[in-house]
Amino acid sequence: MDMQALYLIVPLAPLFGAIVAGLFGKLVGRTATHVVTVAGVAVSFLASWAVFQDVLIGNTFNGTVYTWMALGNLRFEVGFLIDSLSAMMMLVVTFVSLMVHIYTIGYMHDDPGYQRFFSYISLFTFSMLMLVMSNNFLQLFFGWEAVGLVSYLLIGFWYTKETAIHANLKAFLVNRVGDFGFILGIGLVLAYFGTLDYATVFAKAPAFAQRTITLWPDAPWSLMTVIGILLFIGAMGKSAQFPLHVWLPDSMEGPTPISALIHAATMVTAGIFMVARMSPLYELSDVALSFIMVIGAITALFMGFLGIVQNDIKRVVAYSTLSQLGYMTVALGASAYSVAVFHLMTHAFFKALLFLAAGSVIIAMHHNQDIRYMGGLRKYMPITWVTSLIGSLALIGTPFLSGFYSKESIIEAVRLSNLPVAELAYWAVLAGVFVTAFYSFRMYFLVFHGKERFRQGHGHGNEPDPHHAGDPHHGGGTPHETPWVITGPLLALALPSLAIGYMTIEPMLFGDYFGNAIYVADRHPVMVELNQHFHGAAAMGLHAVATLPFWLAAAGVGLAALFYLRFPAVPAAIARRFGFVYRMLVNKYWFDELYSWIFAKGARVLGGALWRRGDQNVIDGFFVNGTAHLVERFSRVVKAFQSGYIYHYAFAMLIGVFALVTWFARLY
Amino acid sequence: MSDFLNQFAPALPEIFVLAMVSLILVTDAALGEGRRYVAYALSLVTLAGAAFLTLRDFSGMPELALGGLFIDDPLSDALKLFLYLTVAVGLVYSRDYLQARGLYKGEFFVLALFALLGMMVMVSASHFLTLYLGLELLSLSLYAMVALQRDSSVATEAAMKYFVLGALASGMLLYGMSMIYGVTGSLALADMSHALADGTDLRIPLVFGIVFIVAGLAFKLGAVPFHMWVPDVYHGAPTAVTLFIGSAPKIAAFVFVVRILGQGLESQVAEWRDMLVILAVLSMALGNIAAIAQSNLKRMLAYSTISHMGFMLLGILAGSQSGYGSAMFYVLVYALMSLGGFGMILLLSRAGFEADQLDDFKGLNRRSPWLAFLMLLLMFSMAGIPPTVGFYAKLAVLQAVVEIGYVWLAVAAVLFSLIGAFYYLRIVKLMYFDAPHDTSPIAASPDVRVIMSANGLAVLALGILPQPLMAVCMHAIGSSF
Amino acid sequence: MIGQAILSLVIWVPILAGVLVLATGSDRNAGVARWLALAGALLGFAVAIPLVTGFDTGTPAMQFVEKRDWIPAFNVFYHLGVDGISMPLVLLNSFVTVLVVIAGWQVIQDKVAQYMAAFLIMSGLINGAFAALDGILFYVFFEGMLIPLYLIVGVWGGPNRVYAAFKFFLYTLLGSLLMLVSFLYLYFQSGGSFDIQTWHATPLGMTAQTLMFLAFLLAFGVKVPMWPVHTWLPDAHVEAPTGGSVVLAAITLKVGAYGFLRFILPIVPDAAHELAWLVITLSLIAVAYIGLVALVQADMKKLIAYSSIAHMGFVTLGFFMFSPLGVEGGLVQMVSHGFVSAALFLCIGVMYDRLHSRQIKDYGGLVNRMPVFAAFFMLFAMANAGLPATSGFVGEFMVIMAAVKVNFWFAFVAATTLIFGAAYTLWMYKRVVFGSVTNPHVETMQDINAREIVLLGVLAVCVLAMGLYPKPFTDVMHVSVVELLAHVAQSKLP
Amino acid sequence: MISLSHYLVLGGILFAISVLGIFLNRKNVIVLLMAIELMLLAVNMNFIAFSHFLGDIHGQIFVFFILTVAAAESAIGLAILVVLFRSLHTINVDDLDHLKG
Amino acid sequence: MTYTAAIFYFFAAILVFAGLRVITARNPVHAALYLVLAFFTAAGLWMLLEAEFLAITLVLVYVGAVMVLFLFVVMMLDINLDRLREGFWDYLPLAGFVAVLLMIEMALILGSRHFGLDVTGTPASRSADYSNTRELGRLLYTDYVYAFELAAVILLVAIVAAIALTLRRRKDSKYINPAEQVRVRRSDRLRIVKMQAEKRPGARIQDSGEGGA
Repeated sequence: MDMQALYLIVPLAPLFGAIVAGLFGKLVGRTATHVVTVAGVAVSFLASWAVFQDVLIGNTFNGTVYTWMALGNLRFEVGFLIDSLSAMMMLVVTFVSLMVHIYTIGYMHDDPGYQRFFSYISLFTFSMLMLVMSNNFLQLFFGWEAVGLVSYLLIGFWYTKETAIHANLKAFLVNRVGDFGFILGIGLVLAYFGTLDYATVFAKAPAFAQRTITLWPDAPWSLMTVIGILLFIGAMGKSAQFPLHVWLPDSMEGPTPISALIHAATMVTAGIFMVARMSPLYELSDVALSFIMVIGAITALFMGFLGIVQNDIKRVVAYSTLSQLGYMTVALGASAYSVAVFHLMTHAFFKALLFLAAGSVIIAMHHNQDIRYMGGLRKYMPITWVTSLIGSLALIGTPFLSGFYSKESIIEAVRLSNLPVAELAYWAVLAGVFVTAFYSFRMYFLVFHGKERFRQGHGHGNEPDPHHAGDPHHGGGTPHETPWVITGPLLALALPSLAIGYMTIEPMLFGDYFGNAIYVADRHPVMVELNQHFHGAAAMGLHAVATLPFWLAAAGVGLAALFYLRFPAVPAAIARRFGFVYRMLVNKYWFDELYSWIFAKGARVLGGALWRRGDQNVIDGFFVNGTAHLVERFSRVVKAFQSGYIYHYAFAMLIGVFALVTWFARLY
Repeated sequence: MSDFLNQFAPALPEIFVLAMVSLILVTDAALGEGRRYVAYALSLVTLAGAAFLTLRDFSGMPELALGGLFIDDPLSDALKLFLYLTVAVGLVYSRDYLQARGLYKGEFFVLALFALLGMMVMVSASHFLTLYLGLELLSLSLYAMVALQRDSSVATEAAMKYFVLGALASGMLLYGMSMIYGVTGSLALADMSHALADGTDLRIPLVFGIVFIVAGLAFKLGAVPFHMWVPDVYHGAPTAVTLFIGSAPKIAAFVFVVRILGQGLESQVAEWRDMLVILAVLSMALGNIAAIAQSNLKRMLAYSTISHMGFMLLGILAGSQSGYGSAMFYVLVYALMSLGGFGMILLLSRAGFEADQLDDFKGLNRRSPWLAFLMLLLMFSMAGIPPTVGFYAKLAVLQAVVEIGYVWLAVAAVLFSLIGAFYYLRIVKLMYFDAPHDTSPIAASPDVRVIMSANGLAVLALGILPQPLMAVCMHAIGSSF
Repeated sequence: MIGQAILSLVIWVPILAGVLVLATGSDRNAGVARWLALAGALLGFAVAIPLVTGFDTGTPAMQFVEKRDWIPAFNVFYHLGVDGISMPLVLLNSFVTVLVVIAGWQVIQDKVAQYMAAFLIMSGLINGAFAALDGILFYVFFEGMLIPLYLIVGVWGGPNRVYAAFKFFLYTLLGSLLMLVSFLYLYFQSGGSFDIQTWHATPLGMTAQTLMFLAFLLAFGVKVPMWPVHTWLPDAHVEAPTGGSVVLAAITLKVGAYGFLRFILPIVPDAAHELAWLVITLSLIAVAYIGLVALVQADMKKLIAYSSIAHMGFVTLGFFMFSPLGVEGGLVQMVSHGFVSAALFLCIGVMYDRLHSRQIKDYGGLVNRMPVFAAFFMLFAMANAGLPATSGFVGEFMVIMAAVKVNFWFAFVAATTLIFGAAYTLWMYKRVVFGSVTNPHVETMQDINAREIVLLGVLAVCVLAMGLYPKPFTDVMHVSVVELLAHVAQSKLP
Repeated sequence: MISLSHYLVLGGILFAISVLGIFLNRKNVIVLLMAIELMLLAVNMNFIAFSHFLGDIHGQIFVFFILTVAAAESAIGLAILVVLFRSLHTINVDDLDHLKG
Repeated sequence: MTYTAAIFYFFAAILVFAGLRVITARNPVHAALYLVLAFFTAAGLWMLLEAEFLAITLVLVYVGAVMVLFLFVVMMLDINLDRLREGFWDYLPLAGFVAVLLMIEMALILGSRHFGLDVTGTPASRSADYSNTRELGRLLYTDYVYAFELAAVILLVAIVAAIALTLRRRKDSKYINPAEQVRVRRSDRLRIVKMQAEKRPGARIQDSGEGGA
């Protein structure tokens, strides 16, 4: 089969599914809808697999599908760049998407928006594939915004829920702030390189390394730094990096499958992917890399803290996602792009797993998401329990599990980085390991172990979703294991969560898998040094017990067990003792309040002031109506002059003559 | 003897009109009440006959006749034809109105035709004397016409004001003429122009005289500050008379100004141009501004006339052939619009009811969409919005002004016309946006409706194809100067 | 024969159709008037199609040229022609007219013939303005369109229609009258010609250029509208009937922007370069300031009206970047805004027809009752927010790209529209469409009918087609724009 | 010796007096008519003076016609005055103020 | 000072005085009489200017006809003199100021700088057989015949207008127009009106016939 046709099939198959489901969903019915969409994604996955195999034997592709727009020599095209990086991403995206599609059949079974949901997630898959397969900035931006759109639609999927439609607006707008920087970055690329094609830009980039631009007088900036930071602002929005992270926790208002697919596994990693893709540019600016590293470190540590105090099962996972994205970002800053992508991949599997498992729990709990009202589910939901445990262990970096390899590599890479901010970041990510272990197992213990609290206090937690309330399918007091369409994907994701790290760390990080797809400058020898310490995956796993992160993670798990299995009263006491810190964490450092106060309210106040003062008072009131009133006033004055008396009229004539004589006879 | 009579040949239309007026005077007196339509019909016959005579002897070249008092040139012939047309349309519009008010009398038609005769004399005048006599013939007839509605106190008040101020203006004009006579030693325009061609050492007395002449002319045009009679007379006079005053005499006034300033004093253009600039600016400003505050349509149209005359002066002050041509175009278009505007008031008026308040036009679109549409055309034309002919009138005069480099004047003119657009729009607003005040059916004779339709549509048709009228004006001016 | 008179047909067919519709008279014949109007509009669109099929994208010269004597006394010609800049606009106008006629099908029950005729006549006049190559001819069309629009706003408008109609009329008249003076000045400078292409070649001194630039700027700036002469637009939009708003936003604003390309840039290029900062500043104010103002609007139409101002700010900004990317971006934005704003006003019209309110607070949870409508509305809202793959993105993207090249901060301010545009559009969408139904009247609302689906569907196809494949549009424009910019780059100082 | 300017200044004074009269007279319309006659007299004075000093008789012809017209004018003026008096019962200038604004 | 100068100043002084009195006299009759005086003196001045015919015409036409007409009207209207002249002095300062300024300007313009004897010279005296009247007459009936006819028309207008304006049929007279009597028709006399039976009795039938009274 012709490879280019295959490339086309990868994104178009889900698109076809999306169109069928979206436009004709009501017509063809539920079953047909999920058959078509699942088939579409399955085809896409298989095609991606074929492409992956093709890439493994060294074939790459960089070509145009069609010319979107052309202005003389300036061409904007839609095209594909197929190399190891995009092939890997395609595989991850289609695999996770396929799992989520299948899972959705069960999870959304009774939702009236069933077809719509399938349409959205298939559309998302298409968009994400367009993003990763892009060979130019324009298409990247297309995909970038398209996934944002679908994310918006899906967060607000339950559109009658006030919190959901608030969250989706927030998500879109915060993402737009990122896109604001992103498009300016793209603009600078176009302005200086004259093209948006990756290959051309990367080829020209070194020539611009020393180029500066003047943003304000007397302060030249390195062009690459500016471009790098602007593009990264886009990544900050999409990958929810501090301080544009606020949307991600709220996005949990959407149905769980999309939390897994979009807000954990794929879309949020678009930023990471993008920076990795742009490595030839970022390598030219240490300032941009430092910036990335600092942002990543802050996100990794501080978002992790927030996970500790959350009681909503999905939000805990969400903060964990934030924190893990921070890890990836730190790795990018350390020029360990391949490590970041590696973590991206492993994270995609175990985080999707955790989310889907959480969804399974939520179904069993009749859509109560509050972990304080769970506990002891282990015996009711064995598959969910086991897979969750695997996911959690992978997340905290248990040796030999997938998360271990990627996270360990990140920590090492940061340690080895020679950027001035690396030391700070190192301590942050190290501390993050402990925090991650603590909140992960806090949740794990609260959900699957301990007392069965689900029979009490129903309704205190998250409000039950109206679509599912009173659903007979979930009736009954005792939780039970979810159907195979849900557990199936859990199992399917548990396997890679266990083994994918072990299997791929060598080719991905130290082999030549990425080849030319990722470029690391010689100035940043992190990967080289990392390679020197690497003696095979097994050795690395065994060596783990001798490293600090392992013990930190173990301590986290231990402390969680102590607090939540042994002495359940202690956490509350601590919360009381450190009231301020607790409130700070519960209120997420007050970022939402700050933003809503400064930006949302500020913009409205400013807008209102401009409108009332500027438009209504000054422009309309003073200039427009003022002129009209002035004319009217004049009119009345003139009217008064027309007194009706002949002698006034005669006098006017006389004055007229007199004035004309005086003026024109020029007697003076 | 035959030579003596032959010299009257160019004035045949005038003689015909005079003879017919005498005939009407006699027949009307003989027939008495109940047969007034005879006077009406004879008046229209007179106009048709005069038009025939004028057309028959349409001249190609300017020719002086009657001892140099009379000039027969394309300008005069063309304008006479327009005068006949204007007067005829005016009479048709007025008929029902006059009947309803007991003014449908022979005197009205006689005076109207005398006024027409005066205008014809002015149009064909080549001498201060004929200009003056024509003017007085016109003015005296008009004074009497305004006062003709004897039981109306406002009409007589208007007549008195008109008379006193008119006489004052005549005095000023004559004073100016005397000064020009003193400086040039001649009363014939051609001699005057000749005498002034090489300049004069009596510049200051000349300018002095020109000021008085301009003042007198400005009065006839209704230019600020010699305008104050206009609103009162337009308002006070019976609407039929207002229509008469507001249309044809403006054409005569135009030719009056052009003959004196453009033919007699053409070499002094530098002297009088700036005077006209001042008058024009003041007229456009005051006319448009004052019109806004009016609630009486006749009064509003009076102020609008003032501003229109200001615009027309723009063409004249250019002092070029194209300028005069554009001013002529303007004044003809103005006469057309003014006929329509006042005609509409006449058409909507009934016995005992004057439709001269702005509110009387409320909801006209519901009462009669066609009439409302015609009025809309007229109003937009007055405002100078294409594709109505009023736009080309403004365009022509502005072009003349820009041609002599007075761009600022053109800018001022357009700003004032913007103010003017407001009150024209207000009429459209009343007709289209508001609900009717008075829902009584509109009783208008079919012939009046047809003429009114022709009048309104002419505004549009000439707006789409202005060339014929424009060509007439350019030709008339071009071959007469 | 007909082939040589396409532009005349494009102008006169709608006008004559309008006159015919008017002749049907009273509302007793409303049905006849409607069908006649539809036929006229469709015929008008049909005769415009040869403009596309017969268009040669390879030449910047005027095509389909017609030139006849009109007013020889002033050397004015009936001179028509289109190039890549004006042709898409003619087509857009003819297209939108069809939509407007359909949109007014049921809503307008009072004076139907007059309503339909007003739109048809206006359509012809606007086509004339785009196709005119003679200054006076252009002016006649340019001003003439005010009359029907004035009536549309005033007769079929909302409660404050009189104020809005006057404001709109006088505002626009102010600008165009000054432009007229400039035309006259050009007439003499060019040795007695009103030919626009002759004016393009007429040398002018700097002072004259500057003054004329300001006059033109006022004339076209009011129409665009640019800050601070924009305040007529929200009023006119709010008060106008749906069709009026559609035509106002989709077409008449474009006439103003078109003027920038046909008059300002080529006639006074030196002043345009010299004073580009002014236009750029005003455009950026339009984008940012108006974006914020739009945010606080409680009336949907007003919100979209303000958003139109912000979007048109992109158009003028693009023009003054003096690069093909910027100018074509502006043009693309014009066409796109034609689709998007028309669609949004139609959407608001759909809601207004059902609830008779334009206040955002009166709605909420519309999606529960009108899912199909909500989907369309979403698409157009996203297009308004400049989402890629919709037409709204293309122009904004091109202009931002062009702006970065000129000055980073221009692009910086311009790009705020990404945030503001999304904020005001989606916030409105959220409050209107999402949520649960709180207003009992919303409960009774019916989803859109077949007529409305066709209307919105056609626009949706346009919006998506242009977003996914804008190349045909830019191909049409490119040569003309390049020629224009080459012309503008040369100084006209004597 | 009496020069042309003597006559012209005299004419000017008469003219000014008549204008002043029109302006000053608030009460009696008849006096306005008389002032107008006075003004025409001033004009005639000018014409005749010029005619004399120019040695050109045409000026006198003009005066002849002015006199004729003035007579007709006063006739009409007085007729209007009579009508006015009949309808308003006053010839007070101040009372002629119904039309204004 | 030559005797012509003396005569000039004499007449001029009286003329100015009479002119002032015309506009200031309390009684319109006095004003009219002062106007007569002004005409007389003006006629005298015109004699000095060798315009004999016009001087005589002025006296005959103006004093003899026009002023008499004025006096007739003044008498006829029977105006209450007490109310006249109020407010005269209120306006004098402003009006006087402007008038004086205008006069000064006129004097400057019309003064000897432009029209003095050294500029115009003394007109050549006419031969003894020169007749001003004959010369005027000759011109009037040849070159100015058109104007002459027009003047006649103007007088006709004045007649027509004056009659149209002032002729009134007395409303209280018992005069019956015989022509109308002859022309009268049955329908003018009697009008049969169909009306509803239930209408209020005594409802008046509107009569619109003019001669039916």
